[in-house]
Amino acid sequence: GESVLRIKATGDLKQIDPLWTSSYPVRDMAYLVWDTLFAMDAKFNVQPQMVGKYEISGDGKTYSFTLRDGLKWHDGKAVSSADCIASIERWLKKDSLGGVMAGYVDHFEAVDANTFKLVLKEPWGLTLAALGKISSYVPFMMPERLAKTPPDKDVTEPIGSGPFIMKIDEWVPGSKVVYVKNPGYVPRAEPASGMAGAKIAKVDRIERLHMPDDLSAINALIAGEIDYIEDVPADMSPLIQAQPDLVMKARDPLGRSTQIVLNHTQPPFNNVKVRQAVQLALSQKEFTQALYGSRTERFRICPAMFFCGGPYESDANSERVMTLDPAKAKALLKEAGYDGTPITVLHPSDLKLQDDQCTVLVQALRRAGFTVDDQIMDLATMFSRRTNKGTVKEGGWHAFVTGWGGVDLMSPATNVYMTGACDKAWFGWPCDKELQDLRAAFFKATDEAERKAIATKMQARGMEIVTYIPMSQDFLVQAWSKKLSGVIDAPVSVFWNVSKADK
Amino acid sequence: MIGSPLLDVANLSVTFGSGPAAVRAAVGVSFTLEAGRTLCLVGESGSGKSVTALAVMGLHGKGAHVAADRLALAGESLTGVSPARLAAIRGREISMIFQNPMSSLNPAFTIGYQIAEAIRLHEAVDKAAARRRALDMLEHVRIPDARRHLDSYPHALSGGMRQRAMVAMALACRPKILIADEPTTALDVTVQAQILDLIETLQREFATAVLLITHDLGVVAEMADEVAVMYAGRIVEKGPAAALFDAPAHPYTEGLLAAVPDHRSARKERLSEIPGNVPVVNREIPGCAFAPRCARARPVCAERSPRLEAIAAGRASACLRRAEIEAERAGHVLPCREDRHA
Amino acid sequence: MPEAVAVLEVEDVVRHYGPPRRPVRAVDGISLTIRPGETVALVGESGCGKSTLARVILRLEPPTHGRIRLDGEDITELSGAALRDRRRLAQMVFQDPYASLDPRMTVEAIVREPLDNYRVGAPEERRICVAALLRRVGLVEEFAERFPHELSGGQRQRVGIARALALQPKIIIADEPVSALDVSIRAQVINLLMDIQRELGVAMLFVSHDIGVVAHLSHRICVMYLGRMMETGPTETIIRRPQHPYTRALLDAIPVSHPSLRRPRRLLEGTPPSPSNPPQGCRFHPRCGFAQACCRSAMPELRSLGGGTSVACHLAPLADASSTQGDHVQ
Amino acid sequence: MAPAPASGPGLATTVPAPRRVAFRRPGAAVIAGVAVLGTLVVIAVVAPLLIHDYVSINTGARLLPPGSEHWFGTDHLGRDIFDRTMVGSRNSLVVGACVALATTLLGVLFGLVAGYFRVVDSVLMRAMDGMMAIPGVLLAIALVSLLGGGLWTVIVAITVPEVPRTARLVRSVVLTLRELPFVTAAISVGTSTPKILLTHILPNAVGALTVQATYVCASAIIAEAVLSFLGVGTPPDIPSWGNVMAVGRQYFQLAPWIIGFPGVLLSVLVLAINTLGDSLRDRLDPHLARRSGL
Amino acid sequence: MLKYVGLRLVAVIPVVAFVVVAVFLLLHLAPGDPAALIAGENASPQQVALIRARLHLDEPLLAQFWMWLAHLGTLDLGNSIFSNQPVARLIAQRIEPTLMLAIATTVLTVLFAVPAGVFAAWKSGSTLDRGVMLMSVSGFSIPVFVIGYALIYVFAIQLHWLPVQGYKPLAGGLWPCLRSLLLPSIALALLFSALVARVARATVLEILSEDYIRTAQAKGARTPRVLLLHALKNAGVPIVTVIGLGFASLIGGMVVTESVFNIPGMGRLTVDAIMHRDYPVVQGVMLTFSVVLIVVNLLVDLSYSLFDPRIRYRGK
Ligand SMILES: Nc1ncnc2c1ncn2[C@@H]1O[C@H](COP(=O)(O)OP(=O)(O)OP(=O)(O)O)[C@@H](O)[C@H]1O
Ligand SMILES: Nc1ncnc2c1ncn2[C@@H]1O[C@H](COP(=O)(O)OP(=O)(O)OP(=O)(O)O)[C@@H](O)[C@H]1O
Ligand SMILES: [Mg+2]
Ligand SMILES: [Mg+2]
Repeated sequence: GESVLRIKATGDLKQIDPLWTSSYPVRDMAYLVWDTLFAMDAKFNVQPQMVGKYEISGDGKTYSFTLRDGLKWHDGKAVSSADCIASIERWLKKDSLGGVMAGYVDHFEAVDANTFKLVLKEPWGLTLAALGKISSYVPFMMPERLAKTPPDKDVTEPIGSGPFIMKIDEWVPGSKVVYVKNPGYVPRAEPASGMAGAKIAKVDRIERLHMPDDLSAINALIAGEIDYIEDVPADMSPLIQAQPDLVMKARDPLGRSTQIVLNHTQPPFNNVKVRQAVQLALSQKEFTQALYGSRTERFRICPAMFFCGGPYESDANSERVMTLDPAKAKALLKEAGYDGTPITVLHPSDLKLQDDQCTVLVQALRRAGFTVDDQIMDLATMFSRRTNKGTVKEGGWHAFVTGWGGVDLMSPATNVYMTGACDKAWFGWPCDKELQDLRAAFFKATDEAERKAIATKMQARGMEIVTYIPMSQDFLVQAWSKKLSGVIDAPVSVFWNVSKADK
Repeated sequence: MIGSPLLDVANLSVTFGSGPAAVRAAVGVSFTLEAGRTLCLVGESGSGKSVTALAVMGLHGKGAHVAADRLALAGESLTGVSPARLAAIRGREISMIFQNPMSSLNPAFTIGYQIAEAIRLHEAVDKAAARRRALDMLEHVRIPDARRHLDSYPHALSGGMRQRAMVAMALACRPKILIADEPTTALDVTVQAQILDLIETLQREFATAVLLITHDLGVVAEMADEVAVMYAGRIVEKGPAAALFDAPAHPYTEGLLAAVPDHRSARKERLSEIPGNVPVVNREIPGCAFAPRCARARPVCAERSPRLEAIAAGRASACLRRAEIEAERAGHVLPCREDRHA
Repeated sequence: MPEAVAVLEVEDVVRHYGPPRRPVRAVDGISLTIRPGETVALVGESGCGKSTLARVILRLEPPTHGRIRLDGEDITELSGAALRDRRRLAQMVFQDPYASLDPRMTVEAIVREPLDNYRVGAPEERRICVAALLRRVGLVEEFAERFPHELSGGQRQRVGIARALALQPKIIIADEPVSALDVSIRAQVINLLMDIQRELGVAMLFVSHDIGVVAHLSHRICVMYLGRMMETGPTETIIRRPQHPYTRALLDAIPVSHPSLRRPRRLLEGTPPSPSNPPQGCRFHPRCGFAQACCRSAMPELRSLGGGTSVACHLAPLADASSTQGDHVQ
Repeated sequence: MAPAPASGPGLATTVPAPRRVAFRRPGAAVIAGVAVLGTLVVIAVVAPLLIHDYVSINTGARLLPPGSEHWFGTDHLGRDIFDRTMVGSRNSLVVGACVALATTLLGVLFGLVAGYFRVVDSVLMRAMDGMMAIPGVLLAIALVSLLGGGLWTVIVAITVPEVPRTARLVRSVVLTLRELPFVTAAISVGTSTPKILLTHILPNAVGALTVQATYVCASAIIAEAVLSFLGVGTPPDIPSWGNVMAVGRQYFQLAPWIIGFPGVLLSVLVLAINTLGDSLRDRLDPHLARRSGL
Repeated sequence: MLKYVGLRLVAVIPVVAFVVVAVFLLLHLAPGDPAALIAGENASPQQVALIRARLHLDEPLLAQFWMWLAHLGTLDLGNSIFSNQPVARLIAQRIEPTLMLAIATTVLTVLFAVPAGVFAAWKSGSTLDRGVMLMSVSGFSIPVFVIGYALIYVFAIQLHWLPVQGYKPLAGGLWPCLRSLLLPSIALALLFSALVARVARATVLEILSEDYIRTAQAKGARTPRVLLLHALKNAGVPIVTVIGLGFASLIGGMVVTESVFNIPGMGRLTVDAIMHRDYPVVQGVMLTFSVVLIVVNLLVDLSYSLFDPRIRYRGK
């Protein structure tokens, strides 16, 4: 009969346009529907995906791509150069790395239906890495008419060329999304690795269920009503471990991490000493223990701003972050002349993880002598509050907690925090010329060793001015039924290559 | 019209609750009722009339403790019969209508249904036949446009009509006894006359015995063959109606008769009143319960309980000083008697 | 009767309920005068509009039409403070002695309330005043601290009377004050009302459906049927020589007072029609044994027959002996 | 609804003898109810004085089962459940009492005004209908979003949807009462309208209101738990039975003590409040309370 | 009767208008910005601003309200600002589970609570009476999520009798659908029964002291007939009233139950929409809820005439 894979993913699929939101569920699901020109394999090397062969001209300015044969959109039309050019152009407008790349791009040129050229103004070593970027916003290929959607509108038709087809008429937002196998998909010959290699749909149908209650989801997995859970809360792993026919594993070797973000424009955090006092006030150990107890397999203490396990890992200037010293923090505060101004912490209470993290944060800050205004709110309020640059009276803020995946943070190219762009920077708005210069140099650099050196300098500077405070890294642990096989390790939860046994 | 006692009640008592808070609502009530006759039970509110009637019907709930030396319907004892037998007797052998026709009919069912139900509970007849009989009964009780009113709900009927429907329901199975608990108190005088007339007519027609409960001495004068006067749970005087009205043998009866304003006299004099209040019967009263209000009371009345004693043919009274009063009163003529002889 | 200015004059009062298109004609054109010291009785079957008239007189609800003069002053249009000020002249005694006393107030508070409202005397004096009022209605002082549920029906009605007397009204409107009482208690309350009336010279409108009671204490009787006045006159005359067939029927329906007086019943068939759909012509004609063609078409007006009697019947005066029982004329 | 029975002579209401309401000894249920409520109130008052540290996270002592160290065990942040439950009893009781009080006050205000002044009635009651047409929990969630998290926010959010029901109840009681002869009697002896409302109508509505208030109190405590479950309840540094249980929901199978202890206390409290409410109804005003439904 | 229904429906207009305006204001005054949520946790401020402009969220409140009203005028509830799906479609997808759950709960409640109430009233004061009442009050005093977890643990995890979660649409057969609803509706019915059983008991208790009950006994009807025919029919009005009133609080319970049992119903849709400030959805859903509640109330009112013939409906 028909094989159906039922998965419980984290978060709900609220919309479908992967260039309209940075949300991970949308990114993950988009991978089933849309394909990319390039992709990274398990070792983070860029591999061609839709592209069959490509050439780079000697001056490094002209890239010529030829699409593989047999690529078709879900509506039956063939994938063409024009489609891909339009898709890349849209991405250049939406993504921040795309924005950097746009500065180098001179023009595109469709050679024929299957071949097109990208001509740069000057050589840029990150071109293929950018096109093979695997986290939001991913440069997915869409049919030209969808890719021509203006950047201020979202795509509402899930027509791609990927291994699965989304059944939009069966979509129940907030509850269920259905994908069926794309019978016309032509996979690559190489075995699947990371986001690269053969994307073979081995089940007929995927039902992605949104289950707001974790305990119910785990019980449903135990009862065999679903096959896969994307995120098993650490404390609930004993329930899974007790089941012989369930597997529990972290698919993403990098994992994700937690960051404490401080608002550089807001007194007292406009004083670098006060920000450094926060570094001293917090303890990664405390954060991880609060969330994971003694389950050491779930987390990793890490001093790196560009992620432990990534190519630019470093421990430069991380002593303050790695030591817990409330007394020293207090001294620093005194030195900085902290006057007890209440620190407004945006504390969302409707997501357990962030709720707990904020609870720990608030307690740690108080211990170090900060006065804290612990503001309970829902996520929607927190997301909009953090965009507010005004004073606290005007609805502004001092600190919040957030998390990013390793794939996004591991490179200065995609790590949003490591800029000093003032108003143009990410929330927190750090303003630092030195960091800006280092970043520009990173993009200019042509060889990997040079990039690495610059990245280390960036971390040292970042730690100094406290662009953000890295808390521990942790691993998203998935659980699935032993009926499933072929689940691949990847930073993104994808379900090609997965098959389901009948019994 | 002499028959064997159809209903024989001896030494009936009903108590609510127990211990010091117990309410002795009826104490040592005895009476008999013969076929075709009308016995009126008179007394002021709370004197235990309804309690007595409900005890006869076996309708008291678990809160009530009913005891009787004898409680027999046509020779069959009603004490300790099975609930099934009791249900079979109710409505068939002995029926009851209640004071308030507004609340005694179930507002959720049609008149026709309720009458037919009474029939079908006791006789194996089909729906249509029961309905025909119900219609018959409605015509019998002179409800105008009976066919239409068969399907009327109680609320659409006037008080008098409802009471007629109640009578029709009570008499649907031609019971031997009809107990009517203040059937006209809630009605206007004109309608009261209609209902009393109806009961009398049907009684004659069906040879039913009627136990009529009332507090209105006028109704007694209109209807009764026999009268039993109750006070504080006890029968204080009993006898044929005419004799009792002529010469009340108990001061309470006497007082009641005198307290009724009489329109025919049209004299703006003070009425003769019985001082004080009707008592609650929640404790054993030493002596005569009426003594505190009795103008003729002597100290002895507060000490000894009077017993109901026969005084003449069919008459009985429970007054310790009856003989003395009789003597005192020689020559003294009661207003109502004077009236009649005027 | 002293010929003073009337305490109460009711002139062609109409009170309708519900939609103007098809109203419930609860009171439909009643005129009435009560002089000081006089007791006027209002009798009629249930639903004929007696209580409605009483409420309208006290301006507890506005009349649809007509005038009401209290102690010479027109109160029809009054409202607010002015109305409250006049209202003290007319006080009411209610039918249900249970429902008409606030269960959460002591007897003292109940009787004192009108005194407080009109600031009669100094606050300390009111206490003495209440005690005096209670004594007047035959309640000993200890009752002052009791709550209504601790009183018997007769005692409650006495409290109601004391409250009505508190403001020394010129007229007391008693709406069936004794019909909820036991026979023995009824006599007590009737006596009390009569005593008070005699002593204080207060006028009284006594509403009742019991013509027996009414005959006992009233000077004049008004007979109502379906919102209309059928007959009015001195009590003596009405009782002995009723002119309206309805008055006769009411008298006929009174039970006899002795078994030996039983007689064939003369029943008034049927019940009063609905006041929302009164019959054409004489309101009483569908139930009237004497009804003629004219009774069905024309509504009879109230006509004076002399001797203070007025009747609303086309056929009055009726031939005497032919239709009435010996009882009525002794 | 039902046509009032015509009042004739000698209706069943005539019970002539003094009907002194005998002092009934309180039943076992009432004694138990008072005892439970009293104990919990004492705990609510005393616990915050004795227990100061109920927010401290102790990451080394996560999810410990009940034992001598932690009588009720600990939660996932190592906080002591006993401390949080004891201190939480104050906040839960505060929520219950404040909501009941506020609801009653507002309900009485709106209900009296609507019941006695026809002009305001229709406008006020349409607004109340409108509020009742929005499911209470949803309205509460929206209100918490509007006002931000906190104990008082939660109280307001639970109160607002409850007000219309109490207002309707008061209004219906007023409509019934104002037709009663004793109100007519008060008018006829010259009592002013505000005085009638305050001295005659309100005291007689107390029975029905008490029952309603106990009901509201009990359901407010539960509503707070439900809001916490949905993530919009009281913040973690203001422990309440609701948010302790909400934290414990994930651990229902692994650490049942988190949900268990406050859950049992909550049930016992609600039970006690309900018992008291019922017996108060029987005592204060059997007639009106029953007529008004809940 | 038709005229009555018509007039009642006309009378609904101001109520619905109140709801519409109140919900709109409540939501739009609440802090929190759907654009920030759409953009996602890791979006940049610029991306958020872009989306905000696209959704007209930077326009004045009144303009936004008129826009929505204009749509409503053409019977269009608008599209979700997240999924871009028509709100009407989202509601249509969700209404069946909620309705089925409500019906199943109501049926269970009536089957359990009404007999329990009648029985308790009949045996009032007895141990059985107290037992029934204690049970029903307990049902009310335990939060519905605790009951839900307990039911799942016992009946689904330990005994494997029923599914843990999920909803099987009616289209797939009545039995699978009922099976999937059994546990959630029991959880809710426990809550609801407390209310209904208490009212049923109180009403029947009062009715049992009515004169017409004595009349029924006096004409020879046995206890079951008296209780189930004469008493219960008269108890209909208050019982149906409380069921109607309870419906509103049932919806509150449903929000939680739908989460615990993962039922894709209206309650979750609403909570999600409120939490995400999906304005068109919240407004559409609240509109639907208020219409449903108003219709339920109307049905309740109309059903009165089934139980009590004194109540007949004329336009008044
Ligand atoms: N179920 C009961 N529980 C306790 N006391 C009761 C009960 N029923 C009646 N009583 C008491 O018994 C006494 C007699 O009541 P009963 O109803 O027989 O009076 P009645 O003569 O019929 O009066 P009425 O004219 O008011 O109908 C009263 O004092 C009453 O309070
Ligand atoms: N508020 C009202 N709305 C509509 N109809 C009313 C209202 N009050 C009274 N009626 C009707 O007006 C008529 C007269 O009522 P009223 O109470 O005055 O009669 P009554 O003579 O006092 O009767 P009873 O002897 O029963 O007290 C009745 O048909 C009654 O139904
Ligand atoms: Mg009786
Ligand atoms: Mg009246």
